[in-house]
Amino acid sequence: MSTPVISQFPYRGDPVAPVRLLEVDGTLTGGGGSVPPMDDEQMLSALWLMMLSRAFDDKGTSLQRQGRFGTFSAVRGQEASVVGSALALDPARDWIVPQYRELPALVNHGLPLESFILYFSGHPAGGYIPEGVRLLPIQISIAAQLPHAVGLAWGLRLQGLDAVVLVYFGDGASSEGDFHEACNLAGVVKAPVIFFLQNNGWAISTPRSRQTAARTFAERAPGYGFDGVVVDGNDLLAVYAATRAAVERARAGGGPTLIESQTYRLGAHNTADDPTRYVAEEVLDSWRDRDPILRVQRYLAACGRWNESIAAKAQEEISQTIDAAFAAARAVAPPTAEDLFLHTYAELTERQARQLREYEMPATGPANG
Amino acid sequence: MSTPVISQFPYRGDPVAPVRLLEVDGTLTGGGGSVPPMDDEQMLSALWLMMLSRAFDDKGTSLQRQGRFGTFSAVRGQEASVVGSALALDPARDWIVPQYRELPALVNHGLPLESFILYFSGHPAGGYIPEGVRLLPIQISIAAQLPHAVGLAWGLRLQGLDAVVLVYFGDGASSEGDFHEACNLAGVVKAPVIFFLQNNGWAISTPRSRQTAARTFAERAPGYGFDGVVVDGNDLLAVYAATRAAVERARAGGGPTLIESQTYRLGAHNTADDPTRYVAEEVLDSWRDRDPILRVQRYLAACGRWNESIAAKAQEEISQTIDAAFAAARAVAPPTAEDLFLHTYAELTERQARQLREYEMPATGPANG
Amino acid sequence: MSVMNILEAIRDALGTEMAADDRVILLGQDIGKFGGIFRATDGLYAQFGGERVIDMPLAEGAIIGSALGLALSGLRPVAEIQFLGFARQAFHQIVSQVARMRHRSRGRFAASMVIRAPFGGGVRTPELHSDAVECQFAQAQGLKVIAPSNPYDAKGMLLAAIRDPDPVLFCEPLHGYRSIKGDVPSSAYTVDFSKANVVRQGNDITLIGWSSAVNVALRAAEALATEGIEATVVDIRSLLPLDVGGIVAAVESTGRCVIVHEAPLTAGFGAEIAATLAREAFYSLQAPIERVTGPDAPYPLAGAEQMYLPGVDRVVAAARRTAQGQ
Amino acid sequence: MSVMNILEAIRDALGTEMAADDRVILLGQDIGKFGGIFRATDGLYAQFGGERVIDMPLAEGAIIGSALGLALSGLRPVAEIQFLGFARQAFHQIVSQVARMRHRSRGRFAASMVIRAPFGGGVRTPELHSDAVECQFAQAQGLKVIAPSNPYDAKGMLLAAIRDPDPVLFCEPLHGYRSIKGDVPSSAYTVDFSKANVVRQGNDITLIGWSSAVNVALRAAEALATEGIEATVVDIRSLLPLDVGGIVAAVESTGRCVIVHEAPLTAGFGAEIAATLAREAFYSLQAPIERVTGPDAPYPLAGAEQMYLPGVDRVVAAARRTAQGQ
Ligand SMILES: Cc1ncc(C[n+]2csc(CCOP(=O)(O)OP(=O)(O)O)c2C)c(N)n1
Ligand SMILES: Cc1ncc(C[n+]2csc(CCOP(=O)(O)OP(=O)(O)O)c2C)c(N)n1
Ligand SMILES: [Mg+2]
Ligand SMILES: [Mg+2]
Repeated sequence: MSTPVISQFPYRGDPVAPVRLLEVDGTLTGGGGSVPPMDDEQMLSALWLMMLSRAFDDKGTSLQRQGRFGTFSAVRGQEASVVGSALALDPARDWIVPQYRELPALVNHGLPLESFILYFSGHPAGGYIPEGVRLLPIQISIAAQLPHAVGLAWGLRLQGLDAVVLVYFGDGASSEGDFHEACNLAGVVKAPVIFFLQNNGWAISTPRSRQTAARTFAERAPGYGFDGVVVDGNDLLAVYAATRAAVERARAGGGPTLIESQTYRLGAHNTADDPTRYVAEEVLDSWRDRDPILRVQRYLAACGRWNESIAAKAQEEISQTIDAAFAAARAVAPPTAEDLFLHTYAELTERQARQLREYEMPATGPANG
Repeated sequence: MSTPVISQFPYRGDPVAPVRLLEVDGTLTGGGGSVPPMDDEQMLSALWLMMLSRAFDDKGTSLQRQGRFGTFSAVRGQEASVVGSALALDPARDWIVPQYRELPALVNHGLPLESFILYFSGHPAGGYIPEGVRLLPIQISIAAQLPHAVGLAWGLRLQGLDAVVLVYFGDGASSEGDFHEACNLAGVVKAPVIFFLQNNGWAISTPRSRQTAARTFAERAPGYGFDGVVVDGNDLLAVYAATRAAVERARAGGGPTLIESQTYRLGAHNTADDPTRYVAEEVLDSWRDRDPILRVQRYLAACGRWNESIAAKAQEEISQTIDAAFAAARAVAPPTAEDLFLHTYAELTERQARQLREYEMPATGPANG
Repeated sequence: MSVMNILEAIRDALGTEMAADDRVILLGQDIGKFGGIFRATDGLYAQFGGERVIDMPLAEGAIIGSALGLALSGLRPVAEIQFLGFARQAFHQIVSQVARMRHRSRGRFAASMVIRAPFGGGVRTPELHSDAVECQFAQAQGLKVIAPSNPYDAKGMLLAAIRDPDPVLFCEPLHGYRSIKGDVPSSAYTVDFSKANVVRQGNDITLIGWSSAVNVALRAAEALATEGIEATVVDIRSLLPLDVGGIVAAVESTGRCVIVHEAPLTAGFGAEIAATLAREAFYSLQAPIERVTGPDAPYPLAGAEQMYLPGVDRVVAAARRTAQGQ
Repeated sequence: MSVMNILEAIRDALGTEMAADDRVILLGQDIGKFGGIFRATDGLYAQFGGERVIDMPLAEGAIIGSALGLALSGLRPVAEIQFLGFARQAFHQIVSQVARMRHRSRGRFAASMVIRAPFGGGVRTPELHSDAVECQFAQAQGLKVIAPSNPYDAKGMLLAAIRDPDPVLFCEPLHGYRSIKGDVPSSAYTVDFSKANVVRQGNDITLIGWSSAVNVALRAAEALATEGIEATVVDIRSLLPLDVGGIVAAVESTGRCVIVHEAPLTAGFGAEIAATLAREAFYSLQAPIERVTGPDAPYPLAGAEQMYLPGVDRVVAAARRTAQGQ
């Protein structure tokens, strides 16, 4: 052909480097020149949440193996990503819309640990979120929460509030149509929402490379009319700083941001999964080196704020917290037939009332009528 | 905050300029230096199709007003976009997957004009596409055809064929989840598919500006792992050249391309719509100046290949073609009860057979059993 | 009080409730300046502005999913889907999300919202636009699925739906939009859609329908009356929940029943009604319950739709058979 | 011949047909190297390679929509949806596109493809994973909706489905995947799923079900036999199309019927069966037809599912009542 056509939007080149503030060895990126976005106290609180999360993963997994807890998805490896983002929000006005792998964010935002345990034990009472806690329920249907988050953010703004909504989802979730529809709408209405994509390398057994041919997920953002950022998801400070920037922009009326947090799932998809079938041990090892918790501990140790005895004390406290929550969950009475029907509607329908009576008097009543 | 976070993918700047090869005045862009991608004969054939399309829009609209034809969506204003893209394909091996506004592409690819008329007259026989014609049926459900096109392209390639699939859709369609899921899958499997987005400014009454906050649609392509191109959709040569480049890339195994053809719907959404409620007359006028047919006629006139008598002859021929097609469609017998059931499955089900008998003997048979 | 068609009654309800309650907002494709493809929201954009009458991108999933979020934020969204057939694009949001939010959150979050959509055939729309798929939503416990048949009910049921604490899928009769007229009070009022409505009384047979099928049934009842067969006609108004007591009473009093709907026979909502009646009114039934419905085939292109639709003739024939059977 | 569970029978059918027919390809989430979340495709990736056992991005609409395109290209795709509840994400593709392609194109294009998905409860899955939503697809004329109840049928019906010229939604019993075992021939064979299967003969009452409910019905029949009530048990195998003649004959011979399914009562497929029987077998029925089903409520979290599921006790109680009623 005589006239070559140039693609204005070519697909080429290497993926961009993620934002990083804290190196694997616990030093600040670029040397000590810059001031970290969190002070030591904040980092200690963040570390506590990250360690709570890790300990809960261990405990939950072992109880699940003994048949004393349900199947759930561990946060392991993603603690900086979840905690750093959640801490950038103000629980008194901002909302979190979760997927299912964000335990410490939910706890920080006000969910009793016991509710989480009840939920993954399969108790209907586990779905309840206390009044005043700004969380939507855990979402099992992948990506379905994304348009909810947009509507919630947009609605709060329409009512004059300065709330921001952060929605969690995965690299897998980004392939669903709901992701696209939600991002596009958010751009059009400039909703104060943060799309926080945890790219943990996997959707069950499906690797990131099979999920999309894009170099990064974040580069989709301008195609919806807003900014995209890639952060090192194992770096508490980078995640926190990027999320803070997005929160500030959203709060100021600047609309959405898509944050791609590049992290890694350091274990099974959930307690029913066997990742040895598809994850290479070397790759796992390379990510174990980049453990987000160790990185923060190294930093704090260098500042003199962390040592073995502080660690032991924290572990003890965390372990008591978790045990107490499991005990409280175990003390909740088992579900009744009424639990099946209640809250389907604001009131029981005639048919439901009849069916419930049948449950309560199986011998005499008619079958479901 | 002390450490500013830079978005690697910022949303800023002006939209890019579309590829253009033929100016509004019919001269080649950049002067006579470059060789156009089509020769005069090809341009004359293209013009014939464009004029057929325009004449069909006029005739169909007037028949529809008289109650002698159904509601349909005119191509008016988008002729270069539709014809330029279709001519870049090889009807003997490549497939077209249409939306509903691409009459001349379908005709060029082998659909009898009469089928199109039957379809928009509401005759079930209008859905049939002759054996050997590489077209999927007209799609009414917005964007649903996009994953079909990906599967078709991918499947033909898996079977070792060198076929390319071009799928038409609109700016409105780009907001549906199906668009995203289809593009993403196409990138992953490198399907030989061309996503041809006709950005005609409107989805019924919804303006482009309300459809998305993105500056262009084409810039979404790298986020799926392939190239995006923006062309002046009222420029036959630019559309043709860009589509040819995409066809060649796809044929060579280079995967998909997203082409955004920036054009304008020079009239109503369909014959039931009243655009005066939402389109400003000045805007329409500015686009009338950029009429894609005039542009080609000006070019050909300058080459000595177009004048009033050639035009009159072409109009006459086109008008006869259209009249003959309407006459043929009118001669088709009206649908029968059997038409309701046939082709639901390869064979009638028992229940369908019984229901059909009831239609045929309404007095005696039982109601649908 | 003035004479309105169904579309006018709906518009009146929307305008009335928006004026009364700031929280009510409308969202959908082309509903703003354009006033909706059927003009259901005509004038409301001018009256209430673009923050309350919102044109949405072409994405049904996002319309419904964001409406759910808007509801959780404290607003009362009324979302329009242009044709019920395209609610399938949002099926996962409606059935798995909107319907279950209250149950999932054990009562903390109520998806108080309305989804409006026209459905049904008879007006020569393109493919998929006429599909009567209301039953595909009727298993979504947590959702209410209702369908008015006349302008009075349209206004009163829509006002009730917007005020309802639960999500309501409000299915509008495309066919009757302009052709069915009736008196509509200008004030605000609600119609209790949880109760089936006996729109005609007769002793010989009970005809049951909803939406435009009620009008087919009424015309059939008039034709039957000339033959001496007097029909009760019941408009169920609500598919989910279903007023079991109401329909059982109406059928027990005649012992005979014909159900009319536009959707195909198999797995249409007529099946639920017939199954319920065949059990609850078993000992009163003097003849088999018949269903007069669309045939088991996809809704056809416009040129064949008159054959497809269950017409007065077919209802009369079935009713005659049923009235005579024993 | 060897003893297999349902999962093994399905894997065997897939492997058998892939070896026999090059056109057969599998697509779905995690079905490749991983072998599927339930191991239904275990070993097939190793045997047939990544071009025929294809891991897909997490997008059900694209899985189904591209499978339709693959079918049109001349291949025979068998798509896996991880749980039927997530087929809702592809509802518009299944119901408006796959089911209608043949009709829309007046026979030119056949969507010869299979969609496999497990459904039903009893194995403590998370929310939405257990939803029995098969009936929401049963109005999609053009689609076949089938559900085997045992390993023999699973293999034979799946082979028949892959060879069927029409699209088939193949609903697999999650509960019986590993627990239900039986003899399965090692050769290829098909089971004609258009015919309901009488799996037990008895004179007193007819129990009807599909998928794992058939096994509940069989266990109830055994319990009833100890009380002197002999039940016929019918496995309908196919919901759409429904073998009307088969179920009518089975109910006429006993005059009494109980239908069992996991989905909620309202608008479940039991309604279609009951409505059909109540009309076609009207004069043989000696008692009302009962439906023993999930209650009218969303499928609960795992801790409450045993209450939700229609168990043997409830079937026995209903059958006893029905057998005694007149
Ligand atoms: C709509 C839908 N499809 C499929 C599933 C089954 N499923 C559960 S988790 C999962 C992978 C999710 O991956 P990602 O979004 O990356 O989240 P991650 O588990 O990695 O945190 C899948 C496919 C589901 N729950 N919902
Ligand atoms: C899924 C779906 N939603 C809504 C509609 C109604 N509708 C028909 S055409 C149209 C606008 C389409 O706009 P675009 O894709 O830009 O195509 P254009 O008509 O401009 O060529 C809409 C909303 C539909 N047909 N399908
Ligand atoms: Mg992931
Ligand atoms: Mg458009």
